Amino acid sequence: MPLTPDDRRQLYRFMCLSRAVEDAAWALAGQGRLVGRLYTSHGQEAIPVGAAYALRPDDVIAPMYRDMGMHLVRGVAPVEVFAQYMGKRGSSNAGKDSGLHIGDMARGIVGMISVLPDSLPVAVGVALAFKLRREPRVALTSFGEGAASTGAFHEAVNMAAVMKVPVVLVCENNGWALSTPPEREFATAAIVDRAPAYGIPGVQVDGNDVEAVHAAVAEAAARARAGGGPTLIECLTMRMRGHSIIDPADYVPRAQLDAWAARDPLAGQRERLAAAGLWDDAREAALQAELRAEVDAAVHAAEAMEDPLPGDVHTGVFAA
Amino acid sequence: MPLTPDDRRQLYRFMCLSRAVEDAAWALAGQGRLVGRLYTSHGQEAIPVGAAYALRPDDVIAPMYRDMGMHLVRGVAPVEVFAQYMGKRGSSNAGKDSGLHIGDMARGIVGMISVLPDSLPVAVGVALAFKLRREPRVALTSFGEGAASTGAFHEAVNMAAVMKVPVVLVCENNGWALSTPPEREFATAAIVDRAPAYGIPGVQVDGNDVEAVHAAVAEAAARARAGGGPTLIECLTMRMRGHSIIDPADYVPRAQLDAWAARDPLAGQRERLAAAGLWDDAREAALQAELRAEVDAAVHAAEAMEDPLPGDVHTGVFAA
Amino acid sequence: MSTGSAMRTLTYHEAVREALWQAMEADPAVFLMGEDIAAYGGVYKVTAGFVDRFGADRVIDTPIAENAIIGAATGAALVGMRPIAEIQFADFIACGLDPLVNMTSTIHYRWGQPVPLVVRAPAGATWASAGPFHSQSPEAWFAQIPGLKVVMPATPADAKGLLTAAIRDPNPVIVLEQKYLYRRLSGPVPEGEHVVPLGRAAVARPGRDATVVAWGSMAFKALEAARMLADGDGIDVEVVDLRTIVPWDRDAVLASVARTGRAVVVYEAHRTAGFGAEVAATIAEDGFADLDAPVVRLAGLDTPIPAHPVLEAAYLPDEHAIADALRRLVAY
Amino acid sequence: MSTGSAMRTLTYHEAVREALWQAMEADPAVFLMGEDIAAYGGVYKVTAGFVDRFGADRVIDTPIAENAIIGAATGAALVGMRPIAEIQFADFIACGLDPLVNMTSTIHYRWGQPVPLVVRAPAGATWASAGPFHSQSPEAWFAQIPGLKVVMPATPADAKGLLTAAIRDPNPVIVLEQKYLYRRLSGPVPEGEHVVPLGRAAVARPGRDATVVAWGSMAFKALEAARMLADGDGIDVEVVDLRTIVPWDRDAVLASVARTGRAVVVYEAHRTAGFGAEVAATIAEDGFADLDAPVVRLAGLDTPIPAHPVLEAAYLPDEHAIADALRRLVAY
Ligand SMILES: Cc1ncc(C[n+]2csc(CCOP(=O)(O)OP(=O)(O)O)c2C)c(N)n1
Ligand SMILES: Cc1ncc(C[n+]2csc(CCOP(=O)(O)OP(=O)(O)O)c2C)c(N)n1
Ligand SMILES: [Mg+2]
Ligand SMILES: [Mg+2]
Repeated sequence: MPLTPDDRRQLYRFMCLSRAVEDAAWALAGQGRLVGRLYTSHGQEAIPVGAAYALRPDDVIAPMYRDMGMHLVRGVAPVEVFAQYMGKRGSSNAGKDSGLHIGDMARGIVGMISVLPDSLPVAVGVALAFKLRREPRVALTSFGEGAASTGAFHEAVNMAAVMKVPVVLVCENNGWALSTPPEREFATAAIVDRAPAYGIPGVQVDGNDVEAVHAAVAEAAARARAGGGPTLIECLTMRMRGHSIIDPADYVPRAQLDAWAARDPLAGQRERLAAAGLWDDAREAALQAELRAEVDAAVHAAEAMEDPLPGDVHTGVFAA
Repeated sequence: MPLTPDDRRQLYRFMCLSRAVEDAAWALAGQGRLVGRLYTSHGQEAIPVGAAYALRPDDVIAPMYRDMGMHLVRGVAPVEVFAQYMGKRGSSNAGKDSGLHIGDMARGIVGMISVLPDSLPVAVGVALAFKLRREPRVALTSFGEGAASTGAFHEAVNMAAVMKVPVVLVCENNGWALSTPPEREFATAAIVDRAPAYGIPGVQVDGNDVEAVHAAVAEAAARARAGGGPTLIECLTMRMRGHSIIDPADYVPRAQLDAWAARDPLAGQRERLAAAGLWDDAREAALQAELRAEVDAAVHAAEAMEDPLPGDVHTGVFAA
Repeated sequence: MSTGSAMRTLTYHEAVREALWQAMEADPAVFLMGEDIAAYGGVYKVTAGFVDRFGADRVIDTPIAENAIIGAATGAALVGMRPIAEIQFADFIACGLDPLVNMTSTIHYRWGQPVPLVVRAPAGATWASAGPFHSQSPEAWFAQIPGLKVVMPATPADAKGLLTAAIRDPNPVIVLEQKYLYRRLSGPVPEGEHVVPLGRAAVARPGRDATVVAWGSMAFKALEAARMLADGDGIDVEVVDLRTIVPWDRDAVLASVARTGRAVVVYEAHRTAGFGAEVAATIAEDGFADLDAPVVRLAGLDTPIPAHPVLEAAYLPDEHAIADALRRLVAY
Repeated sequence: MSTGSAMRTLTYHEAVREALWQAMEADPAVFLMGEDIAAYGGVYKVTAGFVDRFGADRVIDTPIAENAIIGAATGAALVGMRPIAEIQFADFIACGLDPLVNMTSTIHYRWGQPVPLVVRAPAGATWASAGPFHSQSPEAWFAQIPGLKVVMPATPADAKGLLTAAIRDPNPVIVLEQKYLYRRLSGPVPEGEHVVPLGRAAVARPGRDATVVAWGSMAFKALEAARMLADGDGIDVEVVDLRTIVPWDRDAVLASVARTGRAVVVYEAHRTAGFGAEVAATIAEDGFADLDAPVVRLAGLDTPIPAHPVLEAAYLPDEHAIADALRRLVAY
């Protein structure tokens, strides 16, 4: 199914919404109004948006901590994001955990943890369940190129390959693992070079091209759904902010940032839409105004929510 | 340095010694005279012997539990092996551990543990030390094809590749991981297919050809010594006994055993030596008589050794 | 808690098999995954024959990958399955500890999703030279991590009943099967459905003079010691078999100590920071007024678990050591 | 134990840096490995500037691979190096637990080879929303494993002196640095060589009415509580800072309890099966005759460590909770 004009505008809209939410979050974090540390997808928005948009509603995602766009595409509202970031009582984690660790199986979202890349084996297990039950559903998980150095990555990808489970493995290679560049994480040119080692298809895409990401994931998901097993997709991108809000990222060369700034995924999609006659300044102005309003309202609504009560600490360790 | 006629006979002799020691151990285990479980290298002798013979005395080995031949080549005497197998007070593990978990840094032997493949990262660290100190030494470690499914394998091989440390990685692909065949451990044709995924050279050799194993390890060790980093060597072989002495291995197809029985590494080397005029029946008879005597004497000497005393349990938890 | 409860004598091993078999028959969401569990039937043959009955989709041989086994089982549990993961030896749980203690155990607390997962592992020393890497009893690690339940059955009936309860529990439950008892211990086991609720200790033997709190293989040894003392010394010992380590039955333990005034806590894991420290500390704090003597601990040594039988015997508490400790305690 | 011991006031963080720096200067076998420790200087900037002085061969950035970090550091230690491995947060030790508890800890017992390895990790909660995966105190896990030493310094002087001792020790030593104290706590630290022997507790404050046994951040909080009680309640509390968890100083603790007759054990790890259970159980067993009241434990809750400040505060014992426990105990 090729993307309709509407789809293509939706992809752009979700990236803009992601950027707007994260810009606001960045400002709030700077003012000390969030709980815990903030990690954002600035510059990488095309990956979570393009990937999640290629899935069906009953597919399951097991995202990484930068994947704002995946949550938005799955229907997580900005107010939910801010409530979560503020640790509000009514948020997904109810203040017990923080960051983008939102979990909600009703919307097919596996809530991540900080340990890298622990959602990956979990996604393989979700996919295994789909396979055992012969359901035409897929699981998609994402992780950084640095996380691919871990044993958990290897065990999970290998198991997925051996069991041929319907999982899509999205590596967001953003040039840095905190302060560590790829050449100190692996001795090959790319993460996708590992696909043959597991006997699975691998594809490398421009991670700043949302339609390319979408196409790659759609193809991988279709293959998985048809019983073709896992695919490793490496999306090349660049982390345009520090690792987290407290990281000034002095170690990143200016030239690298400049080169990638010229390839902003939002601008790229906007220009492509405009060239196709699907976008213009009026639509842009309207969208930005709409997003500003939506985000402002969401921030206010979240801030008005109740904080956790001390006694909440005791609840929920076990399911009853 | 090509192998001299003497070297080639030595390789044969070590394989025969390994077989003789393990045949004796098998019989002793069957009579309940050993401590713990017995795992042997029956059918795989060419790998540990060929690999260890390619090293220098100040290189370090971190072998796996079937590598009788490595120990013998490093100078571990049969009496030491039997004493260890019997858990004697004067053995390497003094009865505190069992099996081929002999450790002795004076002879460059890292004592393994049961958890797979925990000697691998340790060998990488040994090699790292050599690199940091600019010593022309290498570390060699071995592991089964099943153990290559573990996260420890991935982390260690990847780290070795990134740091370009002088380590030789020997995979003994013997067709089975306990009862699990390779196709349920990995979805590629071979373990060596993983070498490109780490950006290191990989080579597959006939693991039943001791001279081929020797050549591959010698080349890898030379490369490592020269700063060329790790090499992954996959040795194709077959486990000709059960996983351990208590495993009847009903799950192994008869035809697979028969095919490999025709390719016994000892017979192969003997025929090759004979064809080159380096071996004859008289030498063979003398060797077998000598080995029988050596092994018999070793068993008796080991059995005469003192058992551990109950109070020994308390000693040695910490170095003073 | 038992229906159709005709009793037969089964070994501990048969009881575990029966719990698994009945759960597989009853609930298509239940499946098994682990190393060498299908054709081979597991290293202790607990699942021998299962793949023939239930097929390779429900009895899944995995690669050697403890982290992925636990992680993947967790994922399957999130979408409605009831996975039972076998770790070949409890010692190797260390290789998959991270997903268990960081991911699996925290999911319900963090976002309210139940994780109905069972991890089975043969645990404990064998009095047969299994050595440092096939003998461990890691229950204290899991007890230190909120969100994981832990059971250590000590009888065939409990092996069946606690495993059944574990499979039905909406939380991750670690079942440390006592490999020492697999084929050594037989006892009556109800034929039909049999559920032993998690979190309840059993008074395995009532007594007046002192309480032994034990679990797993040591509950078995404690009963032997109690019989020795009853026969030879006229000392009447109460044996409380904890059965569940998390959540553990504080009330039952404190009630017993209130009756006897004396307590010995016995466990085969390393003494320092073993779960027995928790039991002893709790008795000392909440049962202080009841105590006529110090709470004594008897445990494995603070050494790796040695292989040679002479050393293994020196490492492990046995019925004689337990009896001696009780004699001293009663004389205090 | 200190030479050239001109005293300066340093933060805990500066004291750790100084110990590392001096060890690197003194012994070419010492090197550092870990994630983001070179150019970045580590997430807590403990090793900032080290790579410029000592070079990339001695300050090694690794891939994200905790298992290989610990395994490789062990290998380097076997051939004469003195590696210091940094785990970015103590929580992530779970990913490298297997080599530590199975390989590294057992080598000397099994074949007599010393393993002079230090594993440093920032540990503990922060009272600043670090959440479930950046707040843990895993000391009880390691205490349950024979062959590993564990230290948890609570003062700048001990941060330097215990780390120096750890680096010189021929055994694997895990140093759980208290990230709560890194920049919050200053104190006098000897300028030159400064070694605090492993295994000796410190009486951080002498007192007559009750003993608090604590370590790490809780030793700091206990001192605050003791000051509050001295000023406001006229209660004279002795604070014993354990400093080393393995081997721990039983004698010092028992001697203090013999003087005061009352003990509170305070730790921030989860209460159940935390190391405080070991301390409390030991006092209850070996100090029974000295006790005028039950041994009380005060600890983190049996829940994951929550992120929101309201919840984190509810999770953690603080000086007020410690003071309350002491008031109750003294009134017992
Ligand atoms: C097992 C583990 N080790 C270390 C960390 C600390 N850590 C958090 S993010 C990060 C870098 C991750 O880099 P990458 O996977 O490339 O993702 P990116 O942040 O670049 O998106 C590190 C080392 C962790 N969370 N988990
Ligand atoms: C981490 C871990 N998991 C499981 C085991 C149990 N186990 C011991 S040997 C073995 C099979 C190993 O197969 P392979 O690596 O191919 O070596 P082989 O025995 O064939 O030489 C297994 C599963 C173990 N020792 N360590
Ligand atoms: Mg990255
Ligand atoms: Mg094999």
